[in-house]
Amino acid sequence: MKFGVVVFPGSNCDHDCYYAASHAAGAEACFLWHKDRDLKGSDVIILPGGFSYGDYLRSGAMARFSPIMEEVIAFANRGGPVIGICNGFQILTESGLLPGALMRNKHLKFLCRDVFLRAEQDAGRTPFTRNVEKGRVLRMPIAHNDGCYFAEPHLLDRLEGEGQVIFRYVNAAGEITEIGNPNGSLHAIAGITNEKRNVVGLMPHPDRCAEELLGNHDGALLFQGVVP
Amino acid sequence: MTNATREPEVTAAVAREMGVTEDEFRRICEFIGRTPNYTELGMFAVMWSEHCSYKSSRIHLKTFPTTGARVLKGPGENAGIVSIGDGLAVVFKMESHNHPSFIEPYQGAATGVGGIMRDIFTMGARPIANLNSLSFGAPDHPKTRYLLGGVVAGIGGYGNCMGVPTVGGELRFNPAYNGNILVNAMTVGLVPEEKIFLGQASGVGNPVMYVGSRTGRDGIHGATMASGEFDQQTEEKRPTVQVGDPFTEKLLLEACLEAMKGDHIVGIQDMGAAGLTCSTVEMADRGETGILLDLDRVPLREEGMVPYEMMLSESQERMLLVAQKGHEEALRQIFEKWDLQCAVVGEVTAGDRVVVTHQGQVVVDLPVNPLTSGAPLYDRPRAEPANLRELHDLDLASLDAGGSPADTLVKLLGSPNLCSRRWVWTQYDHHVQTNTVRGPGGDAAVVRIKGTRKALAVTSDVNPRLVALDPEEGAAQAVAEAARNVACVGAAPLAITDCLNFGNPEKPEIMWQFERAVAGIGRACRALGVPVISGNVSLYDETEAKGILPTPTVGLVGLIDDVAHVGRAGFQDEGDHVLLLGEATGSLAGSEWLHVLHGKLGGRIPKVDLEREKALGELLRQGFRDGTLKSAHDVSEGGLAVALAECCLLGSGSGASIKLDPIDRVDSLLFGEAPGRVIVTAAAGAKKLEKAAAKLGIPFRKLGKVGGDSLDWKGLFRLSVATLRDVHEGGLRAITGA
Amino acid sequence: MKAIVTVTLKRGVLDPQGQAVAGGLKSLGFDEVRGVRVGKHIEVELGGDGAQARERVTEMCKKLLANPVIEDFSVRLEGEGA
Amino acid sequence: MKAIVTVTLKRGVLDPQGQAVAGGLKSLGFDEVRGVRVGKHIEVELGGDGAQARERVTEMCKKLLANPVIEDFSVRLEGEGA
Ligand SMILES: Nc1ncnc2c1ncn2[C@@H]1O[C@H](COP(=O)(O)OP(=O)(O)O)[C@@H](O)[C@H]1O
Ligand SMILES: [Mg+2]
Repeated sequence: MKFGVVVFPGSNCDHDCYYAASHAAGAEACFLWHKDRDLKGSDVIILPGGFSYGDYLRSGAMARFSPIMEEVIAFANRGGPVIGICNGFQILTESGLLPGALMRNKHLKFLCRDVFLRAEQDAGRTPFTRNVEKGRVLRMPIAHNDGCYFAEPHLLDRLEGEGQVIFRYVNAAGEITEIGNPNGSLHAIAGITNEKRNVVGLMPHPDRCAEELLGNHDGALLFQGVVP
Repeated sequence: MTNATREPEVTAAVAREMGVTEDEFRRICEFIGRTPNYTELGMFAVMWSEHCSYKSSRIHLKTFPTTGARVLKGPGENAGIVSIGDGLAVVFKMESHNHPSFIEPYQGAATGVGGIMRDIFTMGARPIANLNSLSFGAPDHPKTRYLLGGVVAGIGGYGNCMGVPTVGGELRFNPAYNGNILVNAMTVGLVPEEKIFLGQASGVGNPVMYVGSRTGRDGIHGATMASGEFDQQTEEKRPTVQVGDPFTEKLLLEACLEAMKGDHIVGIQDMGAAGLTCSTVEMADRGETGILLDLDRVPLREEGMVPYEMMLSESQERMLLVAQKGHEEALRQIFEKWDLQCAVVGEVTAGDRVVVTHQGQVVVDLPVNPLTSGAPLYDRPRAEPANLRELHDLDLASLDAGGSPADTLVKLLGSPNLCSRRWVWTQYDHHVQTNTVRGPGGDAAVVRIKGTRKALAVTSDVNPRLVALDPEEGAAQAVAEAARNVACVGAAPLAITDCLNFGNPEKPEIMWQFERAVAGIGRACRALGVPVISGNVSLYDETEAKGILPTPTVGLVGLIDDVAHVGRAGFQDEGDHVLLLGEATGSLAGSEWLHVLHGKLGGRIPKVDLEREKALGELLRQGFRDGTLKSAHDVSEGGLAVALAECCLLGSGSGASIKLDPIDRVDSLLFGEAPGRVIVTAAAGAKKLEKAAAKLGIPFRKLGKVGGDSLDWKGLFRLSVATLRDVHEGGLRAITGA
Repeated sequence: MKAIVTVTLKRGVLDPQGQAVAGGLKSLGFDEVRGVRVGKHIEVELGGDGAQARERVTEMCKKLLANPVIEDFSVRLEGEGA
Repeated sequence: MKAIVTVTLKRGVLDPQGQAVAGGLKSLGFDEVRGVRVGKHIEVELGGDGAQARERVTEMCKKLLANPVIEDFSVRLEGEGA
């Protein structure tokens, strides 16, 4: 089992994802350079967080044109598991692998803090959520400027109808509240999947909470889930 | 010598415009045996500016203790380095970006952070933590909200994009900073000992290479601006502010670290203040070589730039390096891989001259030494400020309590200097790199070192009010507090860096403060066995003759041998004993109580017992190592009552019941301040701790027990933890509007 | 030649930045402000002979400069009216 | 009535965003791109009778919308040419 972590110019959670994949999931991991076209036999692709291309113009807008992304898109279309975390989620929406868009946080500030997420689908709905049963509340850190999920109403209806909303922002008790939603995302959406359910994007960072030493290992569930 | 571009003729008046005094101008002419041309004069002006030459401060800085068993590099390099074992070393330094941040808060602060990080990775170290110490004017001053918002966003904007966690710092408000805010940024990096790089040229014939961003007309004369007192003309100097590009710096970081893996690089130095001039001259100086520079090969962003502009440009995100001859192509490939500029712009020469050519003609030909060690050295006159006696004589006894203890605690806990800084640090990514074991909010932050059991504790500290009342003592206490803060998470202090922010050194009172503060830092460092390995001086922090409070910021890095023994600040479990190490009663002199309730600064501050501080540190570390201690929190501004409230807020949510009767006035017990005090909690280990404290001569007192949902000080006040939280969290709202 | 691209948020997409600016202006005493929308102004300097410049820049917008999920764009070549 | 404010970086001030966009466009095959500058396009909806609108909006720019240290601005009232 091998994780491929894509390195875009400006990625800064590439090492964190590599570390989480190898330590929390005990899997092999490798870096995939954005100018290359070789997925090096990876079984799972991670698009890590950071500021690809400085987040200039729009977060994730330029990264999607990297040569490696053509391969990632083909891999995803073949049904390969892909997860985009934070900036990686933004890249997934910009590249059309996931629907919608991520816009400026409602308070217009970069926000770094813990949030609570509620799993919205049955365990195993996606390869990454095999260990997360529906209704379970996870704690995870966020750190982003542009995490406000937006989609047109008809698209939102479809996402909800098809069970593509994976995680929602909630409070500690698992309820959807204004304060629990840190960035103003529509329907408090924190993470979604595609129709085929092999591609997952989420704004919070499972890579930053995959170890007891850091006070939280809820994030390890996602890395471990994808390893059979 | 000929000059291709027509430059203004050089006279003493032109020199004065560049900030070079008549006397200095004469010395320059003597040194080089002729009148310098305009570009050469510009180079002298920046190299001899206060910012680059330390001409007013150098003789005092020499008194710092700078050596120690662990010190690999002390002051004199881009940053200092200490060994932490396992073949690893820590690199750190603090730097000011005060004036630029006042003019353009976002970009000023951002480029300050960018600059200090370059100082760290130019030595081969990956930056692993950032801190920032910020001082703003009065909370209700019309510019404060704008400046605070811009500075915090700028620090976050740069550090977040770089992927370096900002884990700590300070924030204070005082009307003394109305016209001169302070933005001091510190970066800590990690480097394998055998991979340390120095800013040094060597090997005649080796190519000099330029990497990073192109050169534009940014911040020309920025370094001299940072050394000049503010006046009405500041507005006109505005274009000297640079725009930062953290994205390019992130690429530069990765490219440099990759290039450093091989044996391509002989020496490397960032281009910060005074850009190409400073990096060229300093590298030649350290390597005792000459350098030949061809400006036609410098990557430019704008057309028509003249040598003066190229030599003085402060465009960001650039580095100058000396490569091993024959490795140019290998380096070019690495920098191109990261989409960065890379050009051979000169070579190392025998001799001691910096020679610069442009369009085939020599435009600069200067001996290195006069530019560096030839800079003037001033022993400026010093005099104790006339009003100091008056400040000391403030009659504290006559001041009333100003309300019930509960009211006063609420007032203090929600006051601008003591309330929660969450609004600030939630704008900083403090988790990236997944090493942050203790983030912002406590006494010191802790980052673990992957691949080892070790962790580093980092903090920055100074209480400028104490320094104003007694510069020597106040500065010594800044060091003591920093050491105490890292001890509260179980770390032993390794070394400090400092950023000395003062007013106009040409005023004897300011120079007196400066010299006394340096002496105080030196004394404390010697007593605690903590060397000074790097630092920065920012003078002329003054607007229209109004100076700031003397602010010698101390940045300290401590080591924890086993990350399993990291301490925490907040109350943990019901029933734990709440204990005080150190004296029970503090002083109201220079206290937050005096500032908030009476708007005053005065009194005689209590002295720090450095021997006892050292013992206290040992006691705390031992307590965390053997599991006796469950928490430790420094008692600083706001005194015992505020510290206890913080213990409630930083922990599991438990309150505490406290019983301790005042000996004299209640305010001194609750809100008085003094060094050497820590609130700790322990369960069964309390007995053992008492014995250990007695052996070390540290006062030990039982205050009460953890428990309940309020902080209940018998007979004095009782406030629910929820109330304390509301007050503490809401304090900045009035300033930030959020 | 130069092309000016204006990228604006689609009608119906919330613009918190515009709201914040409007609030800021009002608090400065500009009571006549009814609303603010913030978009991007992108100047693209083009080499070549400029033939098909409009189509090329429109192409740039579709591919990169604007995100059709949330944004509209317009292209103006320098020298043309607004 | 509506006023359109364009805020651009001063000539000579580094525009990292513009640089990155230019790089992006070139790598997409738009070889004719010589350079890109990115600024802000701000639409201000104004109530009242619109007298002195130009002066008022200019005032807004000076006070809030533009940062004179690094930015220039221009104001256009809707209906006017560019
Ligand atoms: N207050 C100080 N204490 C100790 N060392 C200092 C102090 N100020 C400056 N230094 C040292 O002097 C050298 C030059 O500092 P500086 O000019 O600020 O560096 P840079 O060229 O990176 O801006 C550095 O090694 C710095 O650590
Ligand atoms: Mg330096």
